[in-house]
Amino acid sequence: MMIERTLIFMIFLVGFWAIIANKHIIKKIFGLNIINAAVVLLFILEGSRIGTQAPLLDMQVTNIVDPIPQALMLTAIVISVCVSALALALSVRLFKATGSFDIDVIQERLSHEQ
Amino acid sequence: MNLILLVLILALSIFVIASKDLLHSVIALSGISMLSALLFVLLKAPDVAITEAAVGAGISTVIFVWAIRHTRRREKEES
Amino acid sequence: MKKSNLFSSCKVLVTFFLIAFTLAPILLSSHPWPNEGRDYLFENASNETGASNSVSAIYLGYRAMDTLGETLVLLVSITGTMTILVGLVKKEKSDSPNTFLLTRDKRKSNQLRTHLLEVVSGKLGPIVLLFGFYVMLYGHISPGGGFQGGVILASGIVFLALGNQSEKETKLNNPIVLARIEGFSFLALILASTSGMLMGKGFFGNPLSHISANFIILLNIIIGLKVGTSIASMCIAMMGRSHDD
Amino acid sequence: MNSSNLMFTPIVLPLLGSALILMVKTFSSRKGRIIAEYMGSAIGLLLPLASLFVLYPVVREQGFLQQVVGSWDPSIGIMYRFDGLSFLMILLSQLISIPAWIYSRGRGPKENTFTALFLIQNASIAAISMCSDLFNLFVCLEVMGMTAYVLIASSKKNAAAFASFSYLLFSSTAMVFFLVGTYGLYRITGSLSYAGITTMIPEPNLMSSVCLVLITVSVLLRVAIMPLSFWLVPAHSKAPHAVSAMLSSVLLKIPLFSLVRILSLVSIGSDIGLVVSYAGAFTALFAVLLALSQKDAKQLLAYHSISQIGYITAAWGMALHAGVTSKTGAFLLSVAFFHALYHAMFKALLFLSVGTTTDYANQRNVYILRGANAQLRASGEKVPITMLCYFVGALSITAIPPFNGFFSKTLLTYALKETMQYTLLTLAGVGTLASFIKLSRIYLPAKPTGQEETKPFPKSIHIALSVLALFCIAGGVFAPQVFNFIKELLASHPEQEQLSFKFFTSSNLLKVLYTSLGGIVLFILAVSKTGTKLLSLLKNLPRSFSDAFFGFAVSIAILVYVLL
Repeated sequence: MMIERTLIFMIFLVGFWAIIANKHIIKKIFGLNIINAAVVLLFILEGSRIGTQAPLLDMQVTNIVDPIPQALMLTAIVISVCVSALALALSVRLFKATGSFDIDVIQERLSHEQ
Repeated sequence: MNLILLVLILALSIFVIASKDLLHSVIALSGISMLSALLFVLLKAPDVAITEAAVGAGISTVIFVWAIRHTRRREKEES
Repeated sequence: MKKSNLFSSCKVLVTFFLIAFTLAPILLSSHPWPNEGRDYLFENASNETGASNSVSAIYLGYRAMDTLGETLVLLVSITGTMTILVGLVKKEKSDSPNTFLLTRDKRKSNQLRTHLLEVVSGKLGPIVLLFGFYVMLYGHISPGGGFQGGVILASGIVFLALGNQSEKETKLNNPIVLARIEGFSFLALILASTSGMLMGKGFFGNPLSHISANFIILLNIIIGLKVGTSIASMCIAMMGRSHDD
Repeated sequence: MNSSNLMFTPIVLPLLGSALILMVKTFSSRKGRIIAEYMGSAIGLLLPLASLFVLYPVVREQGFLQQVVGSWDPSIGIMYRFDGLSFLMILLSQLISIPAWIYSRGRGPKENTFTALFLIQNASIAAISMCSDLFNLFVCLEVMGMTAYVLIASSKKNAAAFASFSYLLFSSTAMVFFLVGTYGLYRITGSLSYAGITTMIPEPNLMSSVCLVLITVSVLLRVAIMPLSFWLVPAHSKAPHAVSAMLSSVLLKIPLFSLVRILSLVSIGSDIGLVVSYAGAFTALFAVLLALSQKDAKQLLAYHSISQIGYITAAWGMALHAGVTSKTGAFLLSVAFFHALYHAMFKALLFLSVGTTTDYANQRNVYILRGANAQLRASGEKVPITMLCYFVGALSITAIPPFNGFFSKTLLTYALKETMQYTLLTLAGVGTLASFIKLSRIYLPAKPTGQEETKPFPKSIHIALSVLALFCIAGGVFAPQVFNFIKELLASHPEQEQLSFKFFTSSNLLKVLYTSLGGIVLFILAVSKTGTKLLSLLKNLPRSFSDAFFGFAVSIAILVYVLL
């Protein structure tokens, strides 16, 4: 059990590393997606520990997993996709304006704009 | 089984941020989504699995590929 | 120059380790998972909401407010993305080889629009649409629901748009028709959420007197149409047809 | 329909308005769209004010209204709670958003989608101010943030796209940490509502404290106190003016006051409050120095937003430290909100008037731009309303007596007397005055250059500016009444004595005099040779993107360290 959590923790850290250390803006968005995926995995993985059956109540179920984290994660997945869609559109616009994906270069080139 | 999938996801996520070709990264990212969807099925979360497969592997890949088509595929300028 | 590089990479490392150490106790915690919520839902979800899929019961029943927020996030995000897209598309030549939707004479020269693609996606489109409606309408008893169904609907519409052999737009991939459906379903969502207030059941309450899954089915349909049309119009705009307002 | 349903109207009505606009947009002629737009905005902006009028006596009598959305069992549903604090937050957002929207008719983005998004933003603000559920707070903050990113990016400038991108990346990363915090708290307590969480944490342990710190810092990021304020300056200075006004007047304060709801219920909230209060006071001083070194007019104002939010957080943190239900705590919280309200008024006024001026003069550099009023006249403004309104705003923010800033700042520094923050805030007041002398120089008369144009000046700009200036002046005249109004709504005991504090005492007036003199001296120092050099050193401090995350990590680490 601990190994699974450690793996998810490592996935999270990989994504976070991409956000803070990589200068490429699309890579930063990848990092954002990865840390989101890690949190979603964590919620679902841990929420499924208390049961053995899917949370569909019409069958002869006795021991369902926790449905609350699942419902929360539906929302979280959608929000993360929306955020990355907007971020990508913005980064395409920035690329067209400056011709670069490097965040420092973009900042440098746009700082001369009035 | 869970462990294998998680190790694969970890390996793919390292590939996503290490790869020099953005298109490869996008495909790896959609692979992460597919593997997570598989994991969600194993973890008795079919609703989340459907959403992750449709949204994570579907729409977000489309948007990423669109963005890369309109910009540049390689990470660095080719000399 | 070199010194400042060293300094900034030190800062990145410090950031990384600080975050790693603060998150470790939470992400690695082995505190027992609570089961109060699960037990409550196991007892009551089916009776109180009428939906036997308890995730749907939470998603559109107990925590419908989150779903409203999620729909709003999607709406705003797509509006913003489309605004930026339209700005970009206007600057570009519309018949660059990167666009999918072309007039008939130009299609031949485009390597991306093969005949195979057109035929397969055109024939697959209706089936995908049907499947989308199935997922949407049976969300309360089986895995799936409005959002997932809506995404599948969107891919069906995109398939139809790709497989569209004739010059004219059909009703289903006309951006204006899609935008109209989207606007209507957003209004319908707001009205449906407030209808409970008029019936004395409170905001997002089930306005029907007897407990049944009807309200969840209704919300599923509205959300499915909303999500499907908005994502489809974004994808069509991305393929090169701008959505002028 | 009973009154507890009425509390949802500030959420529902703006959404209804925006749905109407979005639907009609696809249909009819241009005229129909404009009619729908005005109707939708009337529904979304004016009707919530009307419902606030109806709700006021209810809140005064009952203290609060609460309802689970959908009338479910409170252990599983989403609790919404409408109390004095939410009433005030919604009032603040409505009071500012109406003039900001009117202004946008004149100069700002005029698209239909702008109004629709603006209304959605208002709805999300109302939802944030009421919700008592951790995950719902996450969703509402995302809605608010998303509208803010899109509205910032709606400016034609590419720098605005970059500002929006950095805001997006920074705050979305923070929201993932918020989600991690939610995960931890759900794991410990099995509940997502504030009431459920606080009853289940009897004693703070390591995990719950870290979770609360993650949540607090992620929310404070949107409030932009100092180590977390990297995103604010580009976002506020590059956005369209109406959006800038909304961002700095409303969007900075709503997350701050929504945090009170959860932090006041947990025991570690008081320690967090103390740390944040010190951070706020330092922010107030340091941001003012940065403001003094800027050359871009809107950037200067953006740094002042950070500085003023520092004032507010200083009082806010001390209120949490004392406990908001205690007498001092309630007083401090009312003072914090009092300043937040007045700051919203004068900062919106300043952003709009300076924005108008720099647009018509086509020059944003405060060292170059002179004779701005002549330029405004050349572009068709008959009466110098813009300049007069600017001076009302400038005199308010520098706390000169008849205007509202004097009252809120005096009360705020009085409430924090005998603490270290008092000194810092007084020094910040001196800096504020100096930097506004610097900014006011743009209206110095210069040689008339341009010829008269016949284009009519947009009336909506004048309406918006005059309304806000009127707020500033009326806020000054009726300051004790306004403060008592706030205090009655925020105090948990309805029968409290009226404010006994006297504003126009000789010591307060002398303090204004000293501050003004100090400001003038500081200004003279700042424009002298050595001062200019020092300030340009400050201005050219390296500010790279990764510093933002460094600040984020450090502030989390400091809070965790303090709590252990």
